[in-house]
Amino acid sequence: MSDTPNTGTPYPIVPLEALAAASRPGVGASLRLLPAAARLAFRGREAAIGPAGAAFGLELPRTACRFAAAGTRAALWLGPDEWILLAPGESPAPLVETLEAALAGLPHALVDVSSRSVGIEVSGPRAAFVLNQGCPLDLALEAFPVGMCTRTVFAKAEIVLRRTATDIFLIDVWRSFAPYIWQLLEEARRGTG
Amino acid sequence: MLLIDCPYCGLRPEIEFRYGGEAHIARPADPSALSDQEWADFLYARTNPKGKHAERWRHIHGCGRYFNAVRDTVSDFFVTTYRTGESRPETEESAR
Amino acid sequence: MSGAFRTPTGGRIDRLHPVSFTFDGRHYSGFRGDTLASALIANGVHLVGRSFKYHRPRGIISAGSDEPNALVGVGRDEAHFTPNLRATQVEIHEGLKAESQNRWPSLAFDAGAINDLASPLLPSGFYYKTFMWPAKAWTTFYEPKIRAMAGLGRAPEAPDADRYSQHYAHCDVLVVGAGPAGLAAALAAAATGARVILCDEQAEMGGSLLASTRSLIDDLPAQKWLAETLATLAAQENVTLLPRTTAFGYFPHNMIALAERVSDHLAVPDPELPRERLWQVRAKEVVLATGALERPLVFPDNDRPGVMLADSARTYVNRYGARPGKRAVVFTACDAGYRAALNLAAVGVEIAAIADLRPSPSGELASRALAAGIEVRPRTVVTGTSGRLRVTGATLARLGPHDLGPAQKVDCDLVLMSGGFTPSVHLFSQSRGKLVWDETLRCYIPGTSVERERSAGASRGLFELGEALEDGYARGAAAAQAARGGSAPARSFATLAVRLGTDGHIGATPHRRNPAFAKAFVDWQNDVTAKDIKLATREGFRSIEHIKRYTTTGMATDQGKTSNMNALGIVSEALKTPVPQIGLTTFRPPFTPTTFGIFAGAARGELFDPARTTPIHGWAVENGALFEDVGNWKRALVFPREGEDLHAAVARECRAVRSSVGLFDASTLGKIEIVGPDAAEFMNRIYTNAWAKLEPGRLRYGVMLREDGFVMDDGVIGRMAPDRFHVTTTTGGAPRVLAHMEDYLQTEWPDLDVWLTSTTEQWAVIAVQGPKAREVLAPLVEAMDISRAAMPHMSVRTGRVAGVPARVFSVSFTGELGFEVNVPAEHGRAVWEAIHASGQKFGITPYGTETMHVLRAEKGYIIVGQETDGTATPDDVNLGWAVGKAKKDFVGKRSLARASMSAPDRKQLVGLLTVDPGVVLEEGAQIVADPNVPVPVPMIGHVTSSYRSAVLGRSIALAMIKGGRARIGSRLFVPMPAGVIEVEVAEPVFYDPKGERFDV
Amino acid sequence: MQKFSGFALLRNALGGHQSWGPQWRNPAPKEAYDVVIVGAGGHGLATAYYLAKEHGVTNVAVIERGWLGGGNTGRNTTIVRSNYLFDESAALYDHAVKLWEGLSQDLNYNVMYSARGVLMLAHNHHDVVSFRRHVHSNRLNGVDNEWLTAEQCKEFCPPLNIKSMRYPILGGALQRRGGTARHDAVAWGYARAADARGVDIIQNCEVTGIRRDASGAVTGVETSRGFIGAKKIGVVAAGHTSVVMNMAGVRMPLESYPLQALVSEPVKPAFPTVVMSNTIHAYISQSDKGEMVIGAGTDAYTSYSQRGGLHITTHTLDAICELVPQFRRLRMLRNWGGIVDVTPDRSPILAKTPVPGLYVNCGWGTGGFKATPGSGHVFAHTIAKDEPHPINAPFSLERFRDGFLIDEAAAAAVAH
Repeated sequence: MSDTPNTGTPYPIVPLEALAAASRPGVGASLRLLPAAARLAFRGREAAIGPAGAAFGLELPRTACRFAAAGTRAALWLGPDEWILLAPGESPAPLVETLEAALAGLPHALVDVSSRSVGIEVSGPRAAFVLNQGCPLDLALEAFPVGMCTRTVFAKAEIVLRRTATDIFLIDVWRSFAPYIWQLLEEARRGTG
Repeated sequence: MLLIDCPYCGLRPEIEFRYGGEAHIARPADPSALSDQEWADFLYARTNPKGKHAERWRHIHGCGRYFNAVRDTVSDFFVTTYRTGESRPETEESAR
Repeated sequence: MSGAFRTPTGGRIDRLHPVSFTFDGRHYSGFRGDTLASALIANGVHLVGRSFKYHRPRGIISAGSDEPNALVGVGRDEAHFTPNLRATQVEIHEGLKAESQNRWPSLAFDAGAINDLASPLLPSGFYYKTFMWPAKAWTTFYEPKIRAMAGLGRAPEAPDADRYSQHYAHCDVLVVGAGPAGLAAALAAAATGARVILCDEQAEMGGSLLASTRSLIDDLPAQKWLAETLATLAAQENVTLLPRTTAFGYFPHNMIALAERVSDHLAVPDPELPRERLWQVRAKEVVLATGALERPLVFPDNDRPGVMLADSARTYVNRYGARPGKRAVVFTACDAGYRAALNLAAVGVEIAAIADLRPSPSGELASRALAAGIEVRPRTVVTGTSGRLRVTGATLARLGPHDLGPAQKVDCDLVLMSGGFTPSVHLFSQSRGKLVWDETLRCYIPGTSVERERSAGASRGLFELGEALEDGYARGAAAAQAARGGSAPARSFATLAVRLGTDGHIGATPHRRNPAFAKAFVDWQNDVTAKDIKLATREGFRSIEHIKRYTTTGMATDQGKTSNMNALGIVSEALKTPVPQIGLTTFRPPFTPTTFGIFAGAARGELFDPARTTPIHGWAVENGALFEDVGNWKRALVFPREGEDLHAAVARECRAVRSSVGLFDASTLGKIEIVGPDAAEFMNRIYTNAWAKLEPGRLRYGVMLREDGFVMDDGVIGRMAPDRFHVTTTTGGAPRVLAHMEDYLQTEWPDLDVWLTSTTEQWAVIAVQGPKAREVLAPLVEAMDISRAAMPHMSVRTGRVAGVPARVFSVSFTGELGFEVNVPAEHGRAVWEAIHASGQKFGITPYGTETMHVLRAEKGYIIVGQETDGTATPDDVNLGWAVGKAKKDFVGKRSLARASMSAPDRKQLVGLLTVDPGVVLEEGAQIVADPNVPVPVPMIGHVTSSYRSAVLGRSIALAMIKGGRARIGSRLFVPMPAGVIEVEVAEPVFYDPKGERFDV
Repeated sequence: MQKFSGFALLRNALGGHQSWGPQWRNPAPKEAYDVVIVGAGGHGLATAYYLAKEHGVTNVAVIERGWLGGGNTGRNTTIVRSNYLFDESAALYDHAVKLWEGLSQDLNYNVMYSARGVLMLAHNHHDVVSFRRHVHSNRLNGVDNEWLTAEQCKEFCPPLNIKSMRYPILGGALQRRGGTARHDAVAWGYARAADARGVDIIQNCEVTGIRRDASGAVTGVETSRGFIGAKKIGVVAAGHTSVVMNMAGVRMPLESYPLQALVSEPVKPAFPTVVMSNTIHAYISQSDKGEMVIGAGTDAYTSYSQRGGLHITTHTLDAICELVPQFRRLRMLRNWGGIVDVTPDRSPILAKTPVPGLYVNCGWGTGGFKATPGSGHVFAHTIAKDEPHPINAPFSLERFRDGFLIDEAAAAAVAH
């Protein structure tokens, strides 16, 4: 062992749940940890796209950076052959089974990534302002309308961002980055009432 | 921070992208058929032009796709962007 | 009363709110709305600083961000102290503490002023010509002395206590500058519905209108019009007004950086507010309405406190109600000098004389000056000033056809100068727009734009109020039109304002002094005089960039705002070359100095970089783990027990794994799911090994190369199904490996039906390692058979562990029987705890990365990035067996065929055993064959890994040694500063070389 | 050449410095030269100087597109060090350091070489092992470099924050002979000394072509001021090397990237040494004038624009603010960009080329300034003798074909 052991950052890491529990609603913007969801990464050739949507229960959006929703489920366009199929509160296994059955023989890839990320809601009249302290995209309603979703960055982490209402944004972030994102959002919220 | 026109997602800020070096340097179909010098040229020789440069970018923090662009390396303005697999467009006039 | 020089009425200061502050420990009073400079002037204080080189006494020259002299340190304590702030921009608040700089022991008596006496020895570039003997004296003597004299303010000694924030913003039209042109541009753009941001560096928006006394716009007094306009703009939702906000940088593709000063002007700032905020604005169109800067005149001793720019003096009187003196001499080359004289006279400042460079001043202002009884002397120059800490007089002389007339001294405590106005083209130039020389205006103005930008008003030479408003409105409308369509309503501005004309002067003015000795300052702060610039031209420096660097003119903290044009004028005369042929120095960001903290924003301390943790992190914290940073992950290094040092803890953990069972959090391993009909073909091309024949349910160790043939990453890969691989990578390599794979897949082999998904964070990975591993795991397993018969070493099964869906790998990085249990991340901790409970009867021991390193080293397993360094081939690190010789091609294969890649003296991985088993080698130590040769000693290798092995009872090491495999059994040497260590080269596998322990 | 000295300064002071003559001439190009050097940066001027001084080759022109010293020589952060890992690199850079140590006297121009030490910080285990590997290798190569603990780093450079940061400092490698020099003075000193030995320095003269005879050998350069004959041509064009070499039909293993640097406003002495941290991407020193001189990283894309993105600066300054948190309130005064030519192994090329009479000195990436004297010295040898000096023999073009890379970057992950 090195005689100068690297014991790393002196800062204790506060778990996400503790951060979320300590967060107070604000006039300008509030943060909320979203409950668990099934998330499937779907990739495929043209032939697989229709059947995948049919099996999931909603047509996969073909317009770039848009999501489609039906009931609680949503399909997020992330790339020209890439979607995240999102089913809050559901277990991934039956979903995988259904989809794989529908996609048998069609060139595709379906990977369960339910546990890979966590969801954070940023809501309130200043939500876009708060998000713009780390996200470089234009979040004006005309540039980032309700129904839009995309991978992007927030400070030094990657996120998937979508807008479900004028004042509500949802972030999907890989779980190990979530405390960092949360703390930056809290910092960004300061002074917004 | 450049503003880059992803062929799939539209204009997005540079920090969502990863630069991929000179475009249209195809990996030889049979590398073993190449001489050492030919292989070294494939690996290392670059046009590095002062002017219009065909180059690869990946929208890594976006749609994840690689695509190609022609950019003027003097002004840093893009002339055009196009999808991987498409050939380099004719670009005489500089666009904004 | 806030000072003897305060006017009884007028100005925009709030006379109901007195503010007290200190300067160099002395208490003064001003009003809300004052800058530090205006408040000091109202108190009769002009001496505020010392110059950089000669330490000459210096006063306030300007009223804005171009100020070169009045630099102060401000801050209530060290954690809030900022040096080098311009007094002309510091807004006073109750309790403000300011101090002067670059003086010792005091501002009035500065020992450094000796430099002024020695100045004949200190011309431009003197330091290049001397201080060379004796050679060592530069570092030990001269340089420390020079450094002590240089610098301006002092750096704060305590870490900054303030916060900074950053904001990305987008708009249709960004208008920089809220003077008449900028306001009009914003009005026009806003009227189209465009999203508009209007920023201005001053505390109040309005620019020149703030000092206006007589102008009318649309029949309203200018200041009333201003108030109404600002109210109109503020009421519009599509308009963002940002006062105290400097546009400091114009970056490619219309990204403009703004620095907003949010709370420094407040006596008791809200702790929720940042000190400053960085705005990174991406604008569809930009209107630069940045105005113009008044040019000083270059005449001898033009630097005494009390010498001031004329229009700035007018600003002090009109805007701040502060009289800069009692009796003024005005030296002017344009009508602005008259306007200032009239404004000053109106508040009781006696105008001793106006010396006008021009032969026959005419026009409205000159007439009004004459009518007011002011003595106007045409064709007259100021040839010097007198006074020590404050100007006491000026010498005037009339310009004859060939020479100067006799000098006449005029008593005064104020000398105003005006050489005309220079458009502020900094941002335009930063945007890479080309400047063009306007022979009529005798200044550079914006030519063709490169970015989607247009200049308006004074910044492009339209100095008159009416012109600026009309131009601003037209440009704002055009910008909005270009950004999003839609047109602004037609509008014109009826103005009644005095016309200043376009006269001015560039360069030095004539005088009678010996030009070799007179100090006529061009760059006040850096003490560059006209003679310095001429010296540079004599010494052969012709490029303006060379002259700038040699003399340092324009390199002070005002970045040439006051000096550049006059320097050009002097060079032009010296080289007998017209100004436009000399060229300009490059305008570089930032427009004004910009706080480091604003660039860092929230990225400080724990938020400097993400600190990634695994699902099991909390358990490790609760159980006393020490952590190490690996990339941006935090990994448990070791779990020391009470009273145990690190070595003891590692030894205990190692023994536990070898003798019973250990538990390790491997969640940080990179994971990629490779799925699709062509998955195996893709694997074949990316990895050196062959994959087609790997059966589902089996694992294989894989090595990948860069195209240049060097080892890039490795990992164990499971085939989950014919079309599905579960790939693992090194912790640090995960993003790089995925990007490498995507690169080849998307751009070289887009025809392959296969897709890549990162699953690093999907799975928590719990390694159960040791002879009792199977017994620990078995009771927890459902829906899979992990018995020895059903699940041999290097296989993978899916089922449930502790009730949770799991992928279990029978794999070992320790040399013992082992399993790696992959479970969905949110269940990681619960499964870990279940395994930990199940293992209690075997004394299951959690272990950290250090133990993992020792155990793998005992087995000779490499860590990519530790044994390899980007210059190792598979064969170098004994992985030649993993290269599919029969494969026609894979990434990196061709490079391996180069002669150099199989050269006999390549470094190869071997083991090292110190002859003294108690000695542990230092990682990174160099290895030699003969330690007794003089420097340079030929080195044949280095130690890559080195540990104490508890199980072997001795130290072990891995090393890369030239021709190492052939040296096994021989003795080599590790020369350390404290002595030479003798080592024996060994096989790199120290423990269980036959590999009999995997399947116990 | 008028001799520079304290006495000369004093004597001239009496006359108001009226009798100083030009430091170099401004000659019109002759029809032909024995050697034409393309590029009047530090390396090119040094090459010309040593050609004249060491090899008696004085019929030399250095031609420059803009003004001498106006490229990377005048844009870098002036760091000098030689603690490189590989024998080849250590030999090359230490050759330079030895020349730095007497350069002011040799050139009769104070280049202000200041051996204030270069401290490279380690923030993780990998850094520690890598830097120790450097330290041991350097020691055995006779190059000074020593390992400091974190506390010793703090003692050597008291303003450093070593603990309360995301990536605390675990130690550092210190080269005491490393330091800084005044970049402009290096260019001007070499220019003046070369000029004094008869070298023509021709500014505002852009090379537009390289002429070759039937045998393929070079015969001269086409320029914006006409054809200039040359028996030998040395291309020392830094970021523009690919462009110039392309004129001779040689495709180079180079890419040109923007590299940014910045300075703070000047302050009184507050930072005693040069500190580099590759892990968090920052380096900083304080100039004689008092400015904090800070290096930023390269932008991601190739460019000749001599500027870069704000996000690069932002990233550099967040690191600086962590390393020295009391500097957070200092202010950036000036930010600029240069063009650095980068080779695949991050080591330079100092070599003959496949074209007879054509020699190239390039690929210094982000670290060329420190090598200036050594580079010029061995490159002059290469041109004069038509064969490399033993020190630069490994830095050939052929190494890319044969795979004998000198991969300092891969080996150490250390910025140059």
